Amino acid sequence: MATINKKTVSPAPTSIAETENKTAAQSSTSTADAAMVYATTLLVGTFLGILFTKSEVVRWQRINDMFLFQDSHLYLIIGSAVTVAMLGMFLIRKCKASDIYGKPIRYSPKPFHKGVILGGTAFGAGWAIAGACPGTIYAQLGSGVGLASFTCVGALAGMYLYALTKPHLPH
Amino acid sequence: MATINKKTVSPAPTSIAETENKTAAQSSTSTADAAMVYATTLLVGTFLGILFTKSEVVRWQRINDMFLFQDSHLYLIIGSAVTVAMLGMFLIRKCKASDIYGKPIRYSPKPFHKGVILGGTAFGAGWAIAGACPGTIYAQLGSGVGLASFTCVGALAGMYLYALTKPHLPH
Amino acid sequence: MTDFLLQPWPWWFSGPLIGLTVPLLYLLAGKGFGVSTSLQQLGALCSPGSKLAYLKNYDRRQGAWTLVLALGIAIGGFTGSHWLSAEPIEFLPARFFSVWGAIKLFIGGILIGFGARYAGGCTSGHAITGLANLNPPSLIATIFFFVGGLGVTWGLGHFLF
Amino acid sequence: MTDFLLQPWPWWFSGPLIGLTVPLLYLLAGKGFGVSTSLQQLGALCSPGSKLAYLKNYDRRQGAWTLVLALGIAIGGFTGSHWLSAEPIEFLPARFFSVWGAIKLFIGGILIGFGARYAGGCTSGHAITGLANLNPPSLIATIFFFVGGLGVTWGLGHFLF
Repeated sequence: MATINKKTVSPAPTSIAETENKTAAQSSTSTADAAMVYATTLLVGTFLGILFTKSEVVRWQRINDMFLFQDSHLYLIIGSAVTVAMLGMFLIRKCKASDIYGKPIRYSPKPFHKGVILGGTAFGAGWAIAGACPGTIYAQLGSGVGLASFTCVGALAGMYLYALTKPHLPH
Repeated sequence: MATINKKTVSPAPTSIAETENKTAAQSSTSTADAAMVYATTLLVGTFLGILFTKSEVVRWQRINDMFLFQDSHLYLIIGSAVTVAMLGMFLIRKCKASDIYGKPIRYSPKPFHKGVILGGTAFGAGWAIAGACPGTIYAQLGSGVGLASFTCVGALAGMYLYALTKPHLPH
Repeated sequence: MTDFLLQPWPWWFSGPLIGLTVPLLYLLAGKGFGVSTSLQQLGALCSPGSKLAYLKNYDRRQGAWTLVLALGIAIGGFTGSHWLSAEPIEFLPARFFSVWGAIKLFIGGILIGFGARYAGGCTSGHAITGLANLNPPSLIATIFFFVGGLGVTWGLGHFLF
Repeated sequence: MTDFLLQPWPWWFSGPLIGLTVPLLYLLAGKGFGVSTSLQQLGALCSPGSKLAYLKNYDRRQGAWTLVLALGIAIGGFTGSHWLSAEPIEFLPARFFSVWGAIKLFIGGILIGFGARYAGGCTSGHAITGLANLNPPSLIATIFFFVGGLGVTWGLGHFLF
């Protein structure tokens, strides 16, 4: 009975039925799209992990050398990465490119608040001490560096610390 | 995007005045745009000329080695170039990117006719004899290879020959 | 080819490719590049009953992709160090293989996790994606990343390292 | 860096970058990549009173960019060979510096110019841009580029080279 009902309802020109059909069709595409998003994200992540490792930004010594001004390697990497990313974003904006699912690409600007300064300084200190940033922690773990689990657990503890203290911190 | 623009503009009451304004604005922009097109084309050409030269596809010996199957260099270059170009065109299509002037990007497919086979074979023969294709002739000339002017004058003569014989050739 | 690829990659080769991930992630997945959100995602996932607003109000489904990105980076790390390197990579200096070393990494980790979430992003979200999008707060964040890093290295370096 | 850049560039470095020019030229200039049209442009420009339909009906203004691209390639050639090469590049083998060599280049040039225009494109327009856009006639053209090249090299090679 239910199927017969549906069949007789769907071709009807009533706008409600059409909207329902459309929503159903959309949700079924977005399920396939979601799987695709995860697949491409995994691919881009792998690409990035290889680059993190082979460019040596995963090495503690490289970070230390950067802060000691003994090595321009990391400055040049960050500089050229930002330049290329900027050109890419310029083209995306200028050429009104959507993502491959047809959705508009929009950068959501990160807002300014006191945490950008205070948290930024704390992050920089951690970057120098552990010689890692969140991205390279994952690359170190994947490479089988057991000690990196201390950095990782620390980072999670830091995140919990922020979750806990957020209401009392200046923003 | 263009269609959306048109749609948002069209409900306006004074359609004629607006259209006139738009045309005037468009023609003034397109003069600036034309200069910009030449500037970016020159830039892309320079980029390409450096690549032609540094990848050694400008060398007669490399072309000869390719046809003798003694060197995979050129096959790998053409193969990787086509792959990257294909990925780029896929993204442009999928992401509905326009060019930086907002005009849609559309590949105009080259048609099939008998010249694709007959002319293609003639071109291949010339490629093997002179060890150059039109792009690398310009790179050779720019590099100051005097002998390349024979190839260049030959290519122009060949073009005139085609212009002359075109009505009598099978197409 | 393998001679070059199995050695550490120079900046002019890896830097531009790292930068390319920003437009690629937008085009292929519709996502803004940033890694430290994955920490919040992990926190929200591991403590589903948490009363902390930071974790309770976080949309776990929407942020699931951050863990996929993290997994990808880990796979890439494995690939890069095991299959694409002629010699083993010295990730951490030998002196870190000690209790004091582990404590330092843990403390550094706390500062990384706390600071990145407090600042709203890390090197990837602020210094690369933010700067590439000409976002002024990201420039401030990047400057203070270096204030913190340079301060610790030059101020406490003799004690810590 | 300079060590690498001043040597001939390997295929995995230059090939992908050559391929990148196709989407770049579309995005930055709205033009489809192809070089041999510049020959027709030159012909139409140099013989303005021509009665040949191929030159008379050609839109010189619309095709002016092809000469700009050619000029760019020439500038790039100069840059690559004079400023980015540690050693001089042997563009043509020594035996081409003779009357017979010049004649061969001229004959080769005629075949290049005639063939490319008859086929509707050259290695750039057919083999790279056409294949990248999955255009079947371009695949046929590319196959016959190699038919002609392999035929001459293996059939007449002993006589010609």
